[in-house]
Amino acid sequence: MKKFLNDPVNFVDEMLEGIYLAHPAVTYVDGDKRCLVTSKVKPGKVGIATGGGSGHLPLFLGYVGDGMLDGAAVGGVFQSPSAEQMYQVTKHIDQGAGVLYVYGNYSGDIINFEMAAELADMDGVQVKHVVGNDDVASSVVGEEHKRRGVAGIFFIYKAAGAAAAEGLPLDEVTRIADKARLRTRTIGVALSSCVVPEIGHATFSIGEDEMEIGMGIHGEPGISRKKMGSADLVIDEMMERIFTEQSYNRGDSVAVLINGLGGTPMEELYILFRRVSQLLQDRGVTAKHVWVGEFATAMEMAGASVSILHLDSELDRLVAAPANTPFFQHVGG
Amino acid sequence: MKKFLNDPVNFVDEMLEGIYLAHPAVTYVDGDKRCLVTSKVKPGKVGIATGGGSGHLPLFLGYVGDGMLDGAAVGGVFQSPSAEQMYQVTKHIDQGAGVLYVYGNYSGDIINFEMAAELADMDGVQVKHVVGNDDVASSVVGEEHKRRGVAGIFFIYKAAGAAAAEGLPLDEVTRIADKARLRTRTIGVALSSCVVPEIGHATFSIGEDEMEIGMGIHGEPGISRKKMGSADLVIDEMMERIFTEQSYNRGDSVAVLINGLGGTPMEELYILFRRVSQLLQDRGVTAKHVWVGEFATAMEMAGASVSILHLDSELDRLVAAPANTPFFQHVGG
Amino acid sequence: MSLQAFNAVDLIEQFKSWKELFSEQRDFLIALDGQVGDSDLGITMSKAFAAASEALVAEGEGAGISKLLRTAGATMARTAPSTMGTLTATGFLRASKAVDGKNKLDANDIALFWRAFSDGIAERGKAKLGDKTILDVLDPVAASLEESVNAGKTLPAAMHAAEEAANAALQQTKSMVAQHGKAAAFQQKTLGLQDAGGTVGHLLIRSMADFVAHR
Amino acid sequence: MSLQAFNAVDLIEQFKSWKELFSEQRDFLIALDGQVGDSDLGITMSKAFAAASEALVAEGEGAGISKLLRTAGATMARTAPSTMGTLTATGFLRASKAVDGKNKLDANDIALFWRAFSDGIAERGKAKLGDKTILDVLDPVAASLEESVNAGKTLPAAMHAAEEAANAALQQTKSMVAQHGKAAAFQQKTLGLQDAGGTVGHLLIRSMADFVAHR
Ligand SMILES: Nc1ncnc2c1ncn2[C@@H]1O[C@H](COP(=O)(O)OP(=O)(O)O)[C@@H](O)[C@H]1O
Ligand SMILES: Nc1ncnc2c1ncn2[C@@H]1O[C@H](COP(=O)(O)OP(=O)(O)O)[C@@H](O)[C@H]1O
Ligand SMILES: [Mg+2]
Ligand SMILES: [Mg+2]
Ligand SMILES: [Mg+2]
Ligand SMILES: [Mg+2]
Repeated sequence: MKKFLNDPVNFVDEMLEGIYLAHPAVTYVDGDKRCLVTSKVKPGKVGIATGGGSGHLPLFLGYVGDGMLDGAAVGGVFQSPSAEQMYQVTKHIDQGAGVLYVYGNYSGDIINFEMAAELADMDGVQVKHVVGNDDVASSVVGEEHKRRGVAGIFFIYKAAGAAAAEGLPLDEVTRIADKARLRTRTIGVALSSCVVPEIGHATFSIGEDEMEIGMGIHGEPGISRKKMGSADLVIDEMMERIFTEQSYNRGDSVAVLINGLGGTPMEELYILFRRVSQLLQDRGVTAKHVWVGEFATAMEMAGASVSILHLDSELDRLVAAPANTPFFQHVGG
Repeated sequence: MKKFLNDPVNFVDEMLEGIYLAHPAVTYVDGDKRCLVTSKVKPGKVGIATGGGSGHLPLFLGYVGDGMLDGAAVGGVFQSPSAEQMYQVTKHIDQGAGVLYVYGNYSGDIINFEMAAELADMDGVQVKHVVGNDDVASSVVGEEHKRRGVAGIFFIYKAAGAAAAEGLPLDEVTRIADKARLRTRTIGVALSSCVVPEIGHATFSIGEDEMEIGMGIHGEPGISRKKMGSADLVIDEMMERIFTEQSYNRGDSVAVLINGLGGTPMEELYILFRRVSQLLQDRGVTAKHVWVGEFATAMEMAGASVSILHLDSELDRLVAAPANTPFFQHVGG
Repeated sequence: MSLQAFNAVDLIEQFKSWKELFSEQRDFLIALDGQVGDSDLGITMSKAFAAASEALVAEGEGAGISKLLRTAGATMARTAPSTMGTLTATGFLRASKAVDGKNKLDANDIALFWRAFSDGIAERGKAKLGDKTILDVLDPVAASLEESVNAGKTLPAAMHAAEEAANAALQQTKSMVAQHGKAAAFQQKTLGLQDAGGTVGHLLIRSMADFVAHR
Repeated sequence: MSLQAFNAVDLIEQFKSWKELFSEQRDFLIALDGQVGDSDLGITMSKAFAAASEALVAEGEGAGISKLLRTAGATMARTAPSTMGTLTATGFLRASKAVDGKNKLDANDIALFWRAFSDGIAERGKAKLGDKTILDVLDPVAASLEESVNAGKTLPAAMHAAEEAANAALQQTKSMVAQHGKAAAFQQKTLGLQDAGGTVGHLLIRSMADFVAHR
């Protein structure tokens, strides 16, 4: 294991210390660094909370800020935060307008967010859940409820965050988040493993010339492991999966997120986007908003994912709205 | 070699195609994709151009945009662009107020930028040069002119870019760029090699438990290769080098850039920043502006660098000014 | 020597045994969960029981059995909020309620304990029997204990039978396909492998059977 | 058979030889530059000469020697703008000026050619003799050619002597410490290694000596 760290046991907490030192726009509550909240709660606004395991920066906490989220409960590497931590975040960000939980479809997170919602309910805080399940590789059509949540949650944050910033009520913010969820599809490909600091060796092994299409961001298995192909062929195979899921018509617009899993250089991400853009153009679909970079990683894993959000005019407006968080800035438009 | 690419020969051009498709805010001139310029030249403003080898995204082209640069000549991987390309960029961005070249201290780049300046001079375009040489590991004190330029060039771009955006004339923009250069120090550490696509294998080899302090962003040798130490010890050793170079007094302010070389997860960068912050606090120095992420990479190289800009009130104002480029957004303040 | 009923001191000692057990089994559980999951199980279980055991020692026997179990559950929920961590925590919280007011746990109480534990996990995790989870071990354990109580067995005898039931049930999980957690992604590949959470269930019971047999 | 003077056709053929040479030596130069540099030299030189040779073939002998050399330099500057690429380009541009108006290059003209080439590199790169660069090979080459001309040698004889001078000079670079380019970072480690750019210089001359000897 070759990592910049001190005692692996302190990996998450020292990372959080670094984040609080670097970004005064976020702070924590209940004396617990893992209960991260915005430093300036907006009175009257619907609160949006997220949470999940560490090791995925900018996920999850990186999107707490103007125009996106209000709080995030931070777990150990690839582990859920506790119900108590989620509850503390919820209590702090609730401004009487209720709180929306947006998180990924993983049993640890679900169990804990449901426990947290029960606790919040006893305090009279209204809580709604939207559970990201964008990974098309993780279950077949018709079994979407079994799919994992991956990088596409970014679009849910962006749309819901902008809706909340516009002052919409909880039901509306939830409706929009759910619409963004239903219209988002992601597929990933991994080239190498990551190393969980407390484990100290690679989570899985993969041949020097192999790739795995559909692999999850904790190393969960994908659809096919095979010899590394050219960038264009890899994207063709990945996009095929996405195109069979939703009907994109000529003239439709989408938002595209090309996400590096951590170890893949940006140069390569743009080579991937080039092909995605060609395929969309072939279908007469416009990539109206494009982000290329690291949005949901698996530490040093090499690989990438493509997320497509099928826009309508409402989502178009919300996705384009300005945002300013420690890990994501967007000058509106 | 495990990379997302098609024919390695097309690596740079396909990357550029992806960039133009993703970011309409930049375009190119002279029918040459490698002559990248902003899509909206600002009349009357001093132009700022940069350039250098590919493989370092966001360097160099990623900082072309509002509040920073106006153009960038793009070379092959780790290779200088041509004088002709630099000249074409220069001609396009010159608005009669002259052009400042900001680039790194590498012989290929110097030779070509000097040739470009001669060509521009024949057209009556006034050109100034500021050559980044922030890497303290690459030569001793007193021989600073031999030092390589690395991630610290970001601060020169930021300060000079803001100065030009304020409407200052070429001499002033050059003075500020040069001041930022003189007050910036960087030191890096590498944990693994990168692979140049056309070469296809690692540039250098390094043991599974080794690190090299001071290694350059093309794999140039550093000061010491040794067993990987804890994150805190690595930073202590690196910062020691920086602290002996400039006298930082209690009450001084600095800007800090923690830069990942490409393969290192963000989590680890924050663990590094945590220690940098502690050491600055110990000396009574305030980290007034902090950026943590990837700013100057060496493709998939694992490693990081720390850049410190010693602020004065002028640089403080300019570094904090807003910027909006394809790879870097900063909401002012 | 053997134990006919747990008092608060015994319970604290039992948690010490569990702590040691999961510290020994840490790497084994990492590897097991790594086959069709994310390798975290060894880490979360060793953390969960270390923290719970230390919390119980700190709280002391005076708190009484129910309170100690509640502390164990609450501590685990805080320190190891993974799927198994939270489910195990829920199990102890429900067991705490089930034995409220008692200062000794005999065979009958231990049957109530594991029934509440198992049902709590079922309710929180929404898994069905046959879904290849810890439930497929703990539900047969609770049934075996109830049967032993009806047959008038002593605690050591009941736990011995429960361990055998747990082991048999664990073997059964090999023929199931995972429906929950990170293993669910592996589908058919989980066939032939024993469930990682079920293994934790079996280890818990085996340790308790050993404990009552040798105390 | 041997060549007493280059005409435009010969020059185009010489560039074909250089193109082949650097395509053969590509991996060797990558490895050499990789020892104390960034491994790009083999790539840039093979690209530079491939492009230049093709440009000359496209332009054709009718353009004349000076124009062909100018095209070679301009093409290289465009296709391989690394340190060595640009310096080599500068060399050919200066050589083009030095032989302007000539339609044959005899020993005397070839001496002017390499003197201009060498001085152009010195001016553009600002390296001094002894700095461990291509200059440490090309300056002795130019001197050797000038001496041969004074001694009345034929072109093949002069190039033979120049090749020997280049080889000796290249060996000399082993005792120098690099002051320029990426190799400069390696300082003392460059001792004992022949300079990569100097190697390119020697290869250029050796190929030309072979060419005139066998044409
Ligand atoms: N919904 C559920 N109900 C009961 N047990 C479950 C459920 N989901 C997973 N499990 C159990 O948890 C075990 C894995 O635990 P753990 O490694 O903590 O989960 P994760 O898959 O989230 O990493 C599985 O082997 C299974 O026995
Ligand atoms: N300023 C200079 N003047 C003359 N030759 C130089 C100079 N700098 C470098 N060289 C030559 O260039 C060679 C390396 O070429 P190349 O690999 O293109 O450069 P880089 O170091 O930029 O990768 C060196 O071996 C040396 O002979
Ligand atoms: Mg990375
Ligand atoms: Mg990266
Ligand atoms: Mg697991
Ligand atoms: Mg080189």
